[in-house]
Amino acid sequence: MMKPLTPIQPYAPRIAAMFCNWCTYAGADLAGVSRLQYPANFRVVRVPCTGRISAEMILHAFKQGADGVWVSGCHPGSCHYLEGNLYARRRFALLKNILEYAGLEPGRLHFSWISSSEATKFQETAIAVVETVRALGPATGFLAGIRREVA
Amino acid sequence: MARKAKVEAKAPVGAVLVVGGGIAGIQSSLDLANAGFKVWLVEKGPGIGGVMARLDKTFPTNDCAM
Amino acid sequence: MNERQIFIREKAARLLSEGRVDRVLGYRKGSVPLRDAPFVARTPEEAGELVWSSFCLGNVAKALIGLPGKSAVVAQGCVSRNLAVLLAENRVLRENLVIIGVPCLGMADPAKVLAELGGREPASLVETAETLTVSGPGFTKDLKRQFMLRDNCHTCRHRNPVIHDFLAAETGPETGLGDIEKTSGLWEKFTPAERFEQLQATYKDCVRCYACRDACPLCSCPTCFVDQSDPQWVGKTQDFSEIAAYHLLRAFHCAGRCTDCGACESACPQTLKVRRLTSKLERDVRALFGREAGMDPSVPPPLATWKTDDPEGFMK
Amino acid sequence: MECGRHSDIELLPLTELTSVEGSAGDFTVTLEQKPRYVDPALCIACGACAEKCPKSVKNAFDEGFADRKAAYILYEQAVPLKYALDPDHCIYLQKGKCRACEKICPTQAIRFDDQPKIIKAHVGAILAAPGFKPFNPTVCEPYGYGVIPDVVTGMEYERLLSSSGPCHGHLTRPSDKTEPRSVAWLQCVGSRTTTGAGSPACSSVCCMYALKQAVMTGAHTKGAPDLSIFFMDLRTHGKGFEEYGESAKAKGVKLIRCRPHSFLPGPEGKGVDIRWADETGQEQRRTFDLAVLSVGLAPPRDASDLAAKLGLTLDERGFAKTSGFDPTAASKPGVFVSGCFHSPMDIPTSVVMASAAASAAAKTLAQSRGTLIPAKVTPPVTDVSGETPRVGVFVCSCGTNIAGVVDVAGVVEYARTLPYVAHVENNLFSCSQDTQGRIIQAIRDQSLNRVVIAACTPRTHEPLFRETLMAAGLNKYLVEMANIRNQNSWVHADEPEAATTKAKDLTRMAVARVVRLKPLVEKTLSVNNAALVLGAGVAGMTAALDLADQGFPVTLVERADCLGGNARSLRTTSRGERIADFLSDLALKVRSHDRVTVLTEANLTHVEGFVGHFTSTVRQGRTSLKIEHGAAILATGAVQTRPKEYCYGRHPAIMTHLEMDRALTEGLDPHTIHEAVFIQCVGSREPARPWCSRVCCTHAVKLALHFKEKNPNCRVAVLYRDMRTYGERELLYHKARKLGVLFVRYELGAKPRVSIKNGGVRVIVRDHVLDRDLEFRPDVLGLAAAIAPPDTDKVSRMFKVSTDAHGWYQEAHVKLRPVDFATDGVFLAGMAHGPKALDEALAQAQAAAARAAQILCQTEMTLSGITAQVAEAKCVGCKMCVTICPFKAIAMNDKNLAEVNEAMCKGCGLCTGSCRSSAIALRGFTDQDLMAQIGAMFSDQESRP
Repeated sequence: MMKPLTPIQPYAPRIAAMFCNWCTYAGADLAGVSRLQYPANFRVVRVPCTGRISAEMILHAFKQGADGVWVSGCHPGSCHYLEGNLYARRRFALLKNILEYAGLEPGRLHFSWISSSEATKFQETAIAVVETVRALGPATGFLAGIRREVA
Repeated sequence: MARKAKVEAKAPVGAVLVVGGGIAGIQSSLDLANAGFKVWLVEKGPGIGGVMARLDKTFPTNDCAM
Repeated sequence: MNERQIFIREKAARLLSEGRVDRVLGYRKGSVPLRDAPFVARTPEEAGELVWSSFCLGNVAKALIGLPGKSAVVAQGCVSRNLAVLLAENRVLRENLVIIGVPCLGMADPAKVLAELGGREPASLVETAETLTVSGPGFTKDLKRQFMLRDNCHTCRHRNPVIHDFLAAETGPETGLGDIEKTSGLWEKFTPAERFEQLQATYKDCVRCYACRDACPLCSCPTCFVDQSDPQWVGKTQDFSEIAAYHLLRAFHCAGRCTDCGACESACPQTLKVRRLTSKLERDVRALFGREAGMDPSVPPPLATWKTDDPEGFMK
Repeated sequence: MECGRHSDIELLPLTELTSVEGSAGDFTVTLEQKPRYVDPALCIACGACAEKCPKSVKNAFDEGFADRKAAYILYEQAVPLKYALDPDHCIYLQKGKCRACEKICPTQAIRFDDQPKIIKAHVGAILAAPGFKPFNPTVCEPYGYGVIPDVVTGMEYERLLSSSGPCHGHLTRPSDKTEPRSVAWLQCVGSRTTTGAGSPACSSVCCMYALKQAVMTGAHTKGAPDLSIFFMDLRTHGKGFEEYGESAKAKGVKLIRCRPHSFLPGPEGKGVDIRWADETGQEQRRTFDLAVLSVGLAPPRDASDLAAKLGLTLDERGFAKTSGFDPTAASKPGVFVSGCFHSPMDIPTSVVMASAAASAAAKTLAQSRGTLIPAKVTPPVTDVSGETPRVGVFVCSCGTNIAGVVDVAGVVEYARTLPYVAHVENNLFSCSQDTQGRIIQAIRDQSLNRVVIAACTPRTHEPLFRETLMAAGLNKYLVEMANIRNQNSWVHADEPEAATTKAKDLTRMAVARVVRLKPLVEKTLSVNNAALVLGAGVAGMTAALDLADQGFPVTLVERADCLGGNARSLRTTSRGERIADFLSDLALKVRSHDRVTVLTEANLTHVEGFVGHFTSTVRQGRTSLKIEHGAAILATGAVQTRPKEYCYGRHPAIMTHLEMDRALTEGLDPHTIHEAVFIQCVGSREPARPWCSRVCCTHAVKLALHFKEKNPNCRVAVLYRDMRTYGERELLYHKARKLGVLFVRYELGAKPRVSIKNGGVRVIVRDHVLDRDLEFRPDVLGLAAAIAPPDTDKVSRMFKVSTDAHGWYQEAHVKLRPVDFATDGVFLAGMAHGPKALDEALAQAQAAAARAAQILCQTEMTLSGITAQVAEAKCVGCKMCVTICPFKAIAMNDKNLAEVNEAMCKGCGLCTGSCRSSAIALRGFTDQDLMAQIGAMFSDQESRP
């Protein structure tokens, strides 16, 4: 098991997380029940299925000031809606490629499959996501514009 | 005569006892409750779920057993 | 070249006179040399105005959307694939469509030709499969077609129509000579920061006129995402993040549907290389899902289907 | 699991049946509930008691690999999610000292004086599903279980692999906690054995679980570990199993056909040294890091006890005695069995049997349906749609669960500053009964029209708060939860400041979202209570009869001119029961039932509508009939293929199993047969038909036995690839071998050769044990012709249901919804789903009836408010959503634009996520709702440290 982080850090990344209700959101709940500690740097939006998540939503999060985005849902074959995550997998594969092609650092956008029973995987992934984004520092790229400049 | 007796027979009790809270017991209970019967689901242990809750993944889809 | 034009005119005139179609969508001579424009022929007489040249600009498939009755369309490889996409997406019905297929030799980029002329005004043009002969007051210049092609035509992979009812000429070589794998992933060798610089350099002069969208045969939403107000996906400012968001989302909306026809790039008044993002996505769709847009109207688009073994190396 | 919340299920954990009186239709049962020592009404499952409890106990749930406390829950997602004290280990209950849990419990839920409760209940039927006990391999000395640390059972290995198990998903072996690089599985431990302990029958499930474990091990461990399975016959006879086995092989799982003779400790007591003789008799040995014993399933511990209380007869092996024609009925009327109490079975079969038992029980109680179920009343709802949002925020302390980490007062103060917030309060326990009252009061007093609960997870508590809103007269969808416990205070215990900031952020996001939420209407649909059953084979007839007996009118549509389907060619079941008698009895019951309309020589031509409201058109001769029905069961059967190989069709002695059955019925005399040969897997388990046809091994053995028993001098040989006489069918195989039936295995690459010489049949097969050709000149040659799906294309299109790549009907979920289609209101049964034996088809038909009855028994159905909705003005009609919708709930309307059928929509939002023109919105999860929530995530810089 990975050790939880020490709280004092120079920079606290802000990460938008979008989890499907049936798998990863439940896995995150289970991590809670199991008291598995991880950094407090992301905020979760619960959606019925990763298939509900559009490219627009992910871009929106970056534009609003997210330093990172983490999308997670059910493993292939266990979608509550049979195949939603399989459509999402195609969509996300292309989206991640094109955003990174345009200059988004590879560590800013994360996708994972975490089932409702994978509390440990949830914790490990949470730590990995936060640490990867933290290492990259605040997002300054193409979508980070508006809000930061105004603020 | 026989027929008459049948008509007058007491209607059965619209409830079912299910013994065992594994996947089979749970499925029967849900099916019966959803079909309009009162169900008593009895399980020896402190919670239901049986063996399936302990399996890692299930084939052939490898989806999580929960 | 001429052979194609003769066929198109004859076929169009016949289709119209026999009442088999209500109109023929093609091109006619432009008011400016080297810029032939989309044209709708409604009578057999008007069919005589139809032309075929390497300077037919704009994608006529776009004009088909929403038209009542039956239409014939002059379609080279890319346009035929756009028609297949429109058929797959239920925008056009096959029974209302007659396709006059044109095996394409690659379309020329007027800017490249003009650059060769060094300021001289072109007046007429004679084409062969290899050469473009441009003449003007006091000059005649032979230009090698291969070097005058539009970027997308240079790397074209399907010059011959994919679906057609008639064929205006014998089919020719299927591909342009350019290496699409290289040109569609130009920035891949760069670091993220350098890629972002490239993105800025490519799109910073965008004036958000949406000419690229308007020219695109795929874009026909009643309310485009840039015009949505609740929620507002893309702001109206000239902030680069909004420009980038517009181009990224436009490209993403074309993912799996874009045939790299180049209409967007030809339409850009700022001569931006707006295909940078769309052609990269086109290549990714090919690499990841083994699909090319518009090859078969009976198959659902790549993002409306899936395979068990789709790539997932990017997922944790 | 929805069971825990179902209002009509009285869930009694820690309870055993003590006695039963009365008879079918009116039993009085006495139940004894053991003390839990925790008041479930007060326990909030915070886990403080377990944390404090000083007593560690080996956790049986984790097969003893990990510890739990004496105060415990079964597992983290247990239902009910309430702690219990283990009286055998609790220090206070044992020694009278400690009471640590009592002191720490924030809700004072600990009850050391809890007493056993006696409960009496009146029921009309009893279902017994006590489960199974895995075979204990300690008695199998050669395998070193209990002696060699790195020898574990299959059940233990499940826990080692499990992400929620003792290794947290990182597989390690018991001896030294290192990741094993090589794992061996040994099959048939405690099964298929006639010596010593264990059962002579096959346990049906172990081959698949070993394969699955091997594949999962490959996925869990780094590199390419050495994964070997020692087996006798690979029994992958279930739907999709053969293909799974092939893919396992492709992934590098090695299959070694033999039974190792000894397991010895590896070097330094780590790992296992396995020795075996390979197929050619060569002695082999190899050291594996870990060995897994694929233990069989034995009758449950208390089966005999339970049977005695219920008055049931058990079979010789301790399973409940049942019949092949009524598989769930126990020996006593009114008592039904399912799951592994019937026989060893896998999950989908258990689920099927469970539903079948439910149908069988429901049949006997049909006239009392609904008599003990309280009518549901919904309070009136105030229309708030035009009002300015007035949000009430309720911040839960959850005792100290939240307040111990998060500055709850700070969150409360912060919430007051948020737009539209009209009321904020802090609750000790937001979920407690009295808080519900306070929330209702606040909604009324403050005219609140939106509610945010900042507490635990919506996954467990959203239903509760929705009910609270309903009770207050608010639309139940106007509540949003901020998860500041499970996903905050519990996981950031060491970062109180960060956790407080996060709680504020989550509350702000919830408020931003809730003000955008609109009241959602739950529409109701009336339901037609009639059913349509397609196909009048055994499955179709059984399903029709079950539904009719449950009180629903049924139309049974059959293409042929008579009832019975494939079963008309079959002689006996695997248990030797005569099928013809059963079949004619079944057909008579169907034909004479006054609620069943039988249409033979009839074809389905058109289907319209959806769950609750189908209109099907059936053409019978020249007339077309329109049938209105609320549900449909598709039981269109399968076909036996005509072999193209082995000279089939060129000699009268060469026949398929069905033809041989018919020949025997029509007078073929076994005494005239001197030599009989059977060739298995004719057209199955090959690239063209990769599935196993499941029934042919048993069928061949049955026929072989018939010849051998009638004429002991007859030479009988079965040429096979793997003998798949699963379950108790193994006993037939055993008997056949004992009587001298010759079993010769062949490889796919060296199939038997059949020729016709001088008017006789000649079969040559390579015996690779003896390494020479064997020759037969049989008087009859039985071919196990593959079973293939019928042409299901048209029917599946009409009902908008799916078929798999081979054309078999595709169930909604392979494990958990084995007789449902993904399309609501349509169910499947019988061989159209995949090859299966008669009793299995029958059980599946009963299960389908049970599932269909749940729709048909309703007068109206309530639909979820969370459904998709098309804004026509924005729709381009590109059909993306139509193609992508997994439930086929979207179709093009007459304007050529998308239209959602709310009755079929499940609210996944795939359409919304994929619509380029934002024309299709998912109510409750609209772009506006989610954008507001995402926007609010970053909208407040000051709240950050």
